[in-house]
Amino acid sequence: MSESFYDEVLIDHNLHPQHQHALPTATCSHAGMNPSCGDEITLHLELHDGVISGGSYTGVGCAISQASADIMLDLVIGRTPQEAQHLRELFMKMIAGEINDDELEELEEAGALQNISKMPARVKCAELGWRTLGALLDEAASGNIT
Amino acid sequence: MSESFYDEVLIDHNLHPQHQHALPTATCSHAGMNPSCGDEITLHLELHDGVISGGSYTGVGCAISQASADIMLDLVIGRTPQEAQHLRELFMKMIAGEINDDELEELEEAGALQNISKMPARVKCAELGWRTLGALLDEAASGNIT
Amino acid sequence: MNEFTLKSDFPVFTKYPDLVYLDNSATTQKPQAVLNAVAQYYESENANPLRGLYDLSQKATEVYENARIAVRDFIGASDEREIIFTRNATESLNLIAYSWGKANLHASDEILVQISEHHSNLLPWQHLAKETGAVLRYLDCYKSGTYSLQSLKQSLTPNTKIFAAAQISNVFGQLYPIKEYAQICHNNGTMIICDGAQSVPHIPVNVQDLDVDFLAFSGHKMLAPMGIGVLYGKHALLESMPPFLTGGEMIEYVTRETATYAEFPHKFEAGTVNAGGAAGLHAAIRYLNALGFPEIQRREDKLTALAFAEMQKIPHVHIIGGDTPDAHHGILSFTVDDVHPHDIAAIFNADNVAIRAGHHCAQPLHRHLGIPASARMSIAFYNDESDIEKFVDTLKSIRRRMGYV
Amino acid sequence: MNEFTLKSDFPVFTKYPDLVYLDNSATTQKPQAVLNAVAQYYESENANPLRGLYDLSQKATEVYENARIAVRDFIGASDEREIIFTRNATESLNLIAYSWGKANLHASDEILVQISEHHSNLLPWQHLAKETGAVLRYLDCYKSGTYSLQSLKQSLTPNTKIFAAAQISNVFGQLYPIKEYAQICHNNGTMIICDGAQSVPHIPVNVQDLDVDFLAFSGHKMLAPMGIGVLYGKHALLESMPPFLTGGEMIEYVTRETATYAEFPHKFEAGTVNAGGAAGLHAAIRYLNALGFPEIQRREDKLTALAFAEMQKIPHVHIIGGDTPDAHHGILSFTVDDVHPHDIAAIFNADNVAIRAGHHCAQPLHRHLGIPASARMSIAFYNDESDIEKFVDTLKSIRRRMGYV
Ligand SMILES: Cc1ncc(COP(=O)(O)O)c(C=O)c1O
Ligand SMILES: Cc1ncc(COP(=O)(O)O)c(C=O)c1O
Repeated sequence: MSESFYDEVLIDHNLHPQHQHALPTATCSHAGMNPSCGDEITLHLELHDGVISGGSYTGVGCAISQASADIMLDLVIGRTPQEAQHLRELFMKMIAGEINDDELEELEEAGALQNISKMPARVKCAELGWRTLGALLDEAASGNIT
Repeated sequence: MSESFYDEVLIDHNLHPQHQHALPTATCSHAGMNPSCGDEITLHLELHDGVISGGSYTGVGCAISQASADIMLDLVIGRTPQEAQHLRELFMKMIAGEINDDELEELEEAGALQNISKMPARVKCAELGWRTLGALLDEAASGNIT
Repeated sequence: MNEFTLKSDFPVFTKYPDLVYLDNSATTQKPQAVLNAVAQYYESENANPLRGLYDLSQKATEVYENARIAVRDFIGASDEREIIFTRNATESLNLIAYSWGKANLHASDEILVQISEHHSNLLPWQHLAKETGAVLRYLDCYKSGTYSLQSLKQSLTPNTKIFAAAQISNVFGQLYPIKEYAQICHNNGTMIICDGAQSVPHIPVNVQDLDVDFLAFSGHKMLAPMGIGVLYGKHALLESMPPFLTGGEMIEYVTRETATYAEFPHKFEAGTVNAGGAAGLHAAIRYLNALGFPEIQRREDKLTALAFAEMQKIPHVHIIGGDTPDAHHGILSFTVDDVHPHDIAAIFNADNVAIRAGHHCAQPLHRHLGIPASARMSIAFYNDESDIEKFVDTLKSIRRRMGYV
Repeated sequence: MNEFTLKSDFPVFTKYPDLVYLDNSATTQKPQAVLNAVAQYYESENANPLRGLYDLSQKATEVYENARIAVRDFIGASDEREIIFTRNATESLNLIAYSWGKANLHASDEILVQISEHHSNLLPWQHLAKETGAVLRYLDCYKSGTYSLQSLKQSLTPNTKIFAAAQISNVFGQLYPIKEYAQICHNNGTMIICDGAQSVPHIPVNVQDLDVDFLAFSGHKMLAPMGIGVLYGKHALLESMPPFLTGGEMIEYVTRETATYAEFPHKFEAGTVNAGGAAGLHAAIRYLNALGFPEIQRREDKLTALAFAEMQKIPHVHIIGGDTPDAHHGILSFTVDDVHPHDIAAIFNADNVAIRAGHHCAQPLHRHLGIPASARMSIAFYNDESDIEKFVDTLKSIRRRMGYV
């Protein structure tokens, strides 16, 4: 990999995360982890009237997992769960190297993680937030809110 | 190894063994085997007045184990157990490549097996009769005759 | 492809131009392409894989995982995670016995084994039976080396949990109808474990078509280096099995008291893996694929037929097993009247012909056949007609050289 | 010997002249001499060993058994039969647990393990404890990576059957007083199992002097190819132990119902052995002997001291374990404030420096130390001062490159 990997976007979200805090108003939470790295993230969402009206994460992990989760929350807050799931799919597509330019644009800052696919050992870090989001939304949809 | 290995002496003892038969007059017997080859030999001796007055072997095995046992019996019949043990030691020395010319002469026809040391997988075949003899004489000496 | 050029791919025949190597069932020689792949791995891709936090380690991981994918395709598995790298077929079979076996077998359960099995596909079951109180039963074969499907059906009871069978016998060379075996076993709720040590190198094997539950084989019998083998297992079985060896690289979380394990296949690959061996196995598969099984079989079948025909003409020589060459798949075990197999092998060696003698790790079979031991010549595609001629010449001379007229 | 010429013995550094390889504890690179020995084996000595009925097989047997003798001498064993070839240290340790452990451990027996152990010298005991009902206890270390002999003595009870300890920790680099451990253990009737994975490649080890009951190590961490490892065991122990893996090459007689086994070491080497790997390990030992441990240690100690001194000067960098360089034996694990070890390793990689990050297969130790993970650089004798300089340069830049001032 090249050093450019830790670019401004990533470093900024890692150093100054907007969404890393507890969320007393959360309607649902879900913990995700990445055994090979030791990354652990708990995602908290506030779901109201079919919209993700708020969100945050807590936990520890590498810069990639933290920044990726922070960027993700920037993107999905204010969207419907369906839209969020769509973005999750796009993100996975991007990591798999199968995304087109229009789709990449939809991902906005999350596109900064495109090159992670060259470092397979770190892919799971980048995906952690998104995988946790997917699991949480699936649970919420099926009524199993925890 | 070279073909000369199966020389006249060996082939003759294998084809026309003098001592391969039962021995009703035996005073002691001992079975030896060589798991890697499947060789099995039972040695029968007639011990009278401190002399090996007769002997034979029964069993199955390769030409080397059979001929070696037959040659051995030629050598030890008529000798004392001490002399037989001495010859056994010389034989082992020969196989280990540590024998001198005088000693080799003592072994008479058993010297035909000198080159077996080049074929380590077959060493145990050549030694089988001698090892069984050693065990049998040790037992006899300690009074544990079977 | 020219009929006589393949030996030049194998450095051992350059080194020993007069060597007639006919012990291919024991282990094969290695082509330059395999040696090069191993060297290339250590020269430019070597690191501890599966911890890929830097480029070289990432390369090592790719070499290792690409080999897994190559094995998957070679044996027609649907999922590369069904491929576990082991040391050899023996370890693969022990892994099943220790992991699946100890977790699933109980007293009064039964294990059925072909009597012709290699010790490596027999002792793990004998050991497992002793440990669990299960009963070990044998399916007996005819002198021809074949089994009756009827007697397989009759030998299976509601308690039979495992049937263990080689696809090709290392003594007879007989090819067994594994696909039919699998159907019969599965109808009875019995798992079928296939020992592919002698088949995978010589015929196309497709685990999905055969529908076996497990398949074990060794790299070193199919041009790869020693020290790398394979266990294929069906997804659902591997998923349910406890680990066998424990240690580094196969865990998720470890605490003082307990541990959770990685997903298969890594769960079964404890400690630093043999990526260099996997690189060699991958190159071996590439070589075999490039030549192609139609060509491999054409060559081996032709040489088998030639040797079989000549051997049949020699008085006092008796081929063990089937009485047509196509029952032998390159493996011809035999006896010579009045000459012990070890003496036979020694005389062959004096003529620079490498064959094997003994029980070929199949003592119960030899006892069943009523012979203490046998000699065996076994063919690979790189052998040629002159190898067979030299073999036959020596075979003809054996009794004379042992003093018989 | 010229201080800077050794890298030319290692083809990987010719291929990648800019590579700074500092992950030697995970696996070492291989010198040309080792690659040549492996190639030579396959070019002119390859056959199935231990069935030596023809010249080539005899050669293979000699290569394999000569490697055993070389290992015997390398670790100061008195009898080559005490050397068992395995796949890696992990398999060696599992062999003890499965064979000696299952036969000798009972409920209420105790196993004591250093908390700093690698998972490979911890999970087999955790697993064995679960299987037998024995109790697994830990000896806790200080932050310095050391243990108190007093607390070892106090932790041993009349029921303690096994004490498992690495000679050198793969996280701290600390060298433990195995000889004293052995005395204390033996006075208590406790067996001592030494994990030599990190010591045998770097310091002279003599099993008779240490008086350990078992010693396990891996070839790939000491210049040899992957896929070959060693278990040393005392004569009397190996003699009494039941086999572990069963199959070809390790038997005497096999019947339908039961089997008798070959003598050790063959009893523990089931299936076709890795003679090619043994040839490589032998060449690795020759290389290490030619260089000599005084020189190996001189080089490694010097580089360790250099790296240690520079790292100590860098703010926000914390070395784990002892606070003098001679407590580290070439292994320097560290953290950088606010930067996750995986990010540290990624930045090093961008600068072509290969180091490791994570829990180094020692999760319980990291939890004991209260850190989730760490980064680790580890030195071999072929590293040079410029490697250390590049390492230090990158280390200095890490926090800045992660956005800290
Ligand atoms: C101290 C220690 N023990 C055991 C091992 C396991 O070695 P291997 O993975 O070669 O089995 C390692 C290395 O990974 C180690 O550092
Ligand atoms: C039919 C069969 N099964 C199993 C084995 C064992 O293979 P390995 O010794 O490579 O484990 C062999 C070869 O020795 C064999 O011929």
